[in-house]
Amino acid sequence: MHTISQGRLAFLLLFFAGLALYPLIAGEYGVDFVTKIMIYAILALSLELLVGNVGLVCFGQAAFFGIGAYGAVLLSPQDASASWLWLLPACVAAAALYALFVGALSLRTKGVYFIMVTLAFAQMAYYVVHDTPLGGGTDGIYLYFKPGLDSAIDLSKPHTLYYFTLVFLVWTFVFLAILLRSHFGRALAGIKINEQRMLASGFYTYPYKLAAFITSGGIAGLAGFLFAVKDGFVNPEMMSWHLSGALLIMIILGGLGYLEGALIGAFAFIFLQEFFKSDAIFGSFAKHWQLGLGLTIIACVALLPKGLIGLPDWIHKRLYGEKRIITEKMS
Amino acid sequence: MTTATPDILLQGRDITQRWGGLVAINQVSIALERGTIHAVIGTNGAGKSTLINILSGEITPTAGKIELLGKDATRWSQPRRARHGLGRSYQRNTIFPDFTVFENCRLAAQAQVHRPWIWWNNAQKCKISVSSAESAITQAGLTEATDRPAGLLSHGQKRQLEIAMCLATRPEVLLLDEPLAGMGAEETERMLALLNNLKANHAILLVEHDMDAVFRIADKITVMVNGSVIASDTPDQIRSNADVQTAYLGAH
Amino acid sequence: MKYKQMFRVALLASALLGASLSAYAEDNKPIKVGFMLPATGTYTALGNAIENGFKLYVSEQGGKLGGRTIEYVKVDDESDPAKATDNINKLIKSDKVDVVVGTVHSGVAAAMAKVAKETKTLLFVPNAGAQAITGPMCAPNIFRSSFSNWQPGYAMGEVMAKKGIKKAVTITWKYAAGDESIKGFKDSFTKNGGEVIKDLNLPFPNVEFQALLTEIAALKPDAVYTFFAGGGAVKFVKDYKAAGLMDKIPLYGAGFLTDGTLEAQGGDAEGLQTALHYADKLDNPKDKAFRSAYETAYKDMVPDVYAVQGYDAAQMLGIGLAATNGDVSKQAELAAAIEKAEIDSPRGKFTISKAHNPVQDIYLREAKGKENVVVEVASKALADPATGCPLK
Amino acid sequence: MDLSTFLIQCLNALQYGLLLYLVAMGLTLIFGIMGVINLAHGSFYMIGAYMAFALAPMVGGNFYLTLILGVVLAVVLGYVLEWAFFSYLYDRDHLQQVLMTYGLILVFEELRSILVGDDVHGIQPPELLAGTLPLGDIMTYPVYRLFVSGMCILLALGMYYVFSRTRLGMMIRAGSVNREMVQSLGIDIQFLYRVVFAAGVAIAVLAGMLAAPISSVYPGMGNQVLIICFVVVVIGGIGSIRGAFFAALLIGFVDTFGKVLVPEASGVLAYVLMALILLWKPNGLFKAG
Repeated sequence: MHTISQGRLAFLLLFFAGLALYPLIAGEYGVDFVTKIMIYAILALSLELLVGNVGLVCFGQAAFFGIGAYGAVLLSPQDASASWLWLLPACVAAAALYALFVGALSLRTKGVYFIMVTLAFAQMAYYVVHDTPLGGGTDGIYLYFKPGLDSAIDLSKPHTLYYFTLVFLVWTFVFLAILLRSHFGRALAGIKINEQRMLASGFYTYPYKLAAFITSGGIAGLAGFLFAVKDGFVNPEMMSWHLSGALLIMIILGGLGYLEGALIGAFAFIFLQEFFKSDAIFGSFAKHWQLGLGLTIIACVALLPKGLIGLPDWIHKRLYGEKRIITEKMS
Repeated sequence: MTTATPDILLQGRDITQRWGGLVAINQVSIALERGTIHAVIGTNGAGKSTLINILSGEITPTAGKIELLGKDATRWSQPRRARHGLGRSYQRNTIFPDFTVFENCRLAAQAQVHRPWIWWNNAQKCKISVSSAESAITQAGLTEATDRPAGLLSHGQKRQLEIAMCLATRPEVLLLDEPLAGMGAEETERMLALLNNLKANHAILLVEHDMDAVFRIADKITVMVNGSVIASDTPDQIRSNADVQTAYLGAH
Repeated sequence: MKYKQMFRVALLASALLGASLSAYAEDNKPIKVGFMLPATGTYTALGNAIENGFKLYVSEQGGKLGGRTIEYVKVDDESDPAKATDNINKLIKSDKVDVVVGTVHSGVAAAMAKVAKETKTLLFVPNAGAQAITGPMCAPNIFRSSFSNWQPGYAMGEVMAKKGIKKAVTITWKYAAGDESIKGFKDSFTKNGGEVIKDLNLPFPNVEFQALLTEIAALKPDAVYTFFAGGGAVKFVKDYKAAGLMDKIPLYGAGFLTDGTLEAQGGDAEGLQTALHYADKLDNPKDKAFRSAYETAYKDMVPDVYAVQGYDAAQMLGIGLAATNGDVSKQAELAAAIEKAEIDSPRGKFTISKAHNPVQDIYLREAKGKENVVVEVASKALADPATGCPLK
Repeated sequence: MDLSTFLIQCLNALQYGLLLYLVAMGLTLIFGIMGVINLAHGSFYMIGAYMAFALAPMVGGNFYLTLILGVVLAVVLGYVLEWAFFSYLYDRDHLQQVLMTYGLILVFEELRSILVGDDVHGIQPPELLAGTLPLGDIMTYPVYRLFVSGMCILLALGMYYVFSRTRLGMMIRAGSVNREMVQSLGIDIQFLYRVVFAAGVAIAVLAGMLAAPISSVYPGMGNQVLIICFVVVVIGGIGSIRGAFFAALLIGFVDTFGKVLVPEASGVLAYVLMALILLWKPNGLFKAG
């Protein structure tokens, strides 16, 4: 039960309010850009559920993301716009179904072996779209008609898609926050710390983990759907392990064990990339943007053991020389 | 509760455990009755912890039979046994250090709740698990520490919490693996008093190294050497048993 | 009558005034060119060459095309198609570029083409050979200055059939570029009486070729046609040579097999014949001038086919802008001018098809030392079939 | 497939398997013994390959001197990296190390770009090993590949010896099982880890240098080997030197024959194999030891 301390609540309210107001001041590209980050944030949240709250390090999250995205393209009619009312649940279900299959098998393994089995299943999905004509092969396929619902919610309009994504981001966050304080979430927290103890107390831990895995896969599928709708284009690289890796990096960077960590991580990771890529700031050295990003990440690991979410603590410590506990987990 | 026919809650018959060629447990039989504390003693490596692991369902034995409350539980998984009244504690602390004492117990009690999939209700408002947790905490004498994070408790309190987490699942049989390990004199006294209280309604298996405590509190003592039972009797009889003296107490 | 005449004069005058005013305004504002090229990863060197080539032409024109100054913005496409839409959106919507130039990777270019088509932004593709870009995805505002994967393959098929080769084996990575190149090769090779006895492929970017080389040795074809590029091309040629196949089963390929890789191949590619739209020792003055200019402008860098493609992208843009007096919004006129023009490229003169792919000579080249020396014109003024393009 | 082709394919598989083992060996050490999921392993391999290219001119193009110089530099590099970046991470969540090694990948890749450039380079094998041996009716086999295979076997035997016969090996094995226990025995675990890390880096760099004449040297080459190395280590059983050896050979065979027999699925075969093995034996083929 994460008691929402006042600081955290204030942060979240400001954060989401900021996102809601942002399109009023932003240009067309800004809206696009933040839509993308919000989609990554949803994806990061899905992984945070597994890694941060159940201790299952899934190295194949991109597969569920990709299945959601390919689902959106392949299930859409060729010559007309689909209604997202059925398309979105269909994509989520497709991703969740694959998660059921992957989870049922891979949860038999533990630790690093689990990491690698999830990777293996993700690579299988990757090669299916990469090496077969099913999904257009290596060049990917286009979504010609973006889904909508009459004219009211037409997802081909950037602003509509922005708020649509924002709603789902908030929904995902709130859903997970509620989930984590329920019986189900508490059991997951117990499993993360000591699964043996949970078994001894009478919990059948496997169904809990599997349910978490499916939930996570479904949310990743939701993110995939949104991504396909945003770009109107899907490519096998959406399922590559590089994305799975980048997601892990996001949530670790943000701070494991906190839903906000996933939000902060997704935003920070992409902003840092853009920052170091910026010609305006770094001139011709911007082409070596990975150097700056790499050094920043190393500095984060060295100085912020809790991830960026520990930054306020760290600053406070530097300023006042004492430790302040802001992130008390339990009540 | 004294009855003419002993109320046997957990029974293990001819349990054998082999690891490759090594026999860790050799044809051990044991019966736990309500209202008694049954201690198992033996040197390190005698197979005491393995026995607990087998009885609680963590390990499936190579051979032998286990009955829990009169039902054949040999093939039951650990959670199933736990749900049928078997509670165990561990030699090393298995408490959740970030959680409060209360939450530790509430979480354990939650295992008994029948609809764990309801994801929209706040677990802390669940009446069943809350009341189980509260009574377990009271029984274990941790009322004052209810809201403290478990990681900040003293060692003795942590061991008490370990027992409280067992009690929260409302077990009938308790398998306790060295609950007194590392305790000071005062803490030991508190724990022994607690065990004495629990004995009325539970069948307790106690694996313990502290001989003074065992002989003070146990109703029955089983002595294991190299995986086999060499004697099983009342404390007085064990004390005077020649085999036990040479094999175990003599070396003490 | 008088009124009518006055009206006409007034109309004409105001039109002229308006035009000159707008021309004046256009003159003041530079044209923004957005490079979306790889700055990290395997294709970095190619991205650099394209950018250099483009800038070389512009600076030769005094930094102006169609009378307007050219300004550059850059974004690293990371050769990642999953990020492609965002990257090009950034150029178009945030940096407000007038023209986008990019890229090397086909999947990324496919995503770019879609955005360019939807936003009606001018796009010049300086390398990626995906047929779709000038096929189903073709658009009045999308141009390619390089080639389609099909073209070198088709030319090579003709050459090999003419050499009397009957049975061939193809080998490539299992990805779109490889498939298209093999398709081109088969189209002409089988038409001219050859037979492809087996298509071998391996997952991209796997470079463990030994198993497939053994397979080739067992199949004993008359020749092998291959499509590999970059590090894979280097390793394939070296492995092919080391397996002792080079002398017994001649190897032919699309030109990327030996382009920019000869030094790394260290002599193992000597004598290898490949087909491409550019070659060394082309005896034309334009090429000589280009090469010396490039070497002067970029110290220590050897001009290559990628630089030529970048250079020609700039030429094509220049032709279009000259026709519209620097007005990028007149896309129809701009496209018409480019379609009509004969582009004086270092690779030799070429034209642009209705689908906006070069109609160009494909050369047969032979690797000699560190150069791919031209042998002959393998296919004269070869045009991509542009299947699926409505502009055709 | 006739018999001679089959035998040649077996040789290919064996040779590829050994090469995989060579590359994965350093990872087994660091991953298996220190528990560090070292994403930068591919970068060390890449650094090795570029060293083979960049150091050669400094020692007059002598291949063997380049190898020695490279390994010495790698040991220093590994030692310093452990000191600077990893020594304070062991008490933290394992995933922190993942983040750290990810940062290192980016840094190494850019430093490579800045220092050596982005071109593809070929490395010539030394004169003595440049020849080929005839094989079958029209094929030949490069001597250098056989030399690399030989080096793999030598290194494998060396590792086996160090681990099972020497005091250092015993301390390392003990340290991998129980860090506190080793510390309580008065062994400087900090130093031990530093040695292991340096050795892991040195082996990866050596693998890169040895593989350079075969694979050539190009940007992004490290990322390509990274995942397959993890596959090898995991199939073999984490921390098992012997397991990694057999797993590498297994992957070599699956990859080689997969390409020939089921080309449509060759990309995914290694992963299917890994999934099947882990579902069958959730701790890999060989447990640590």
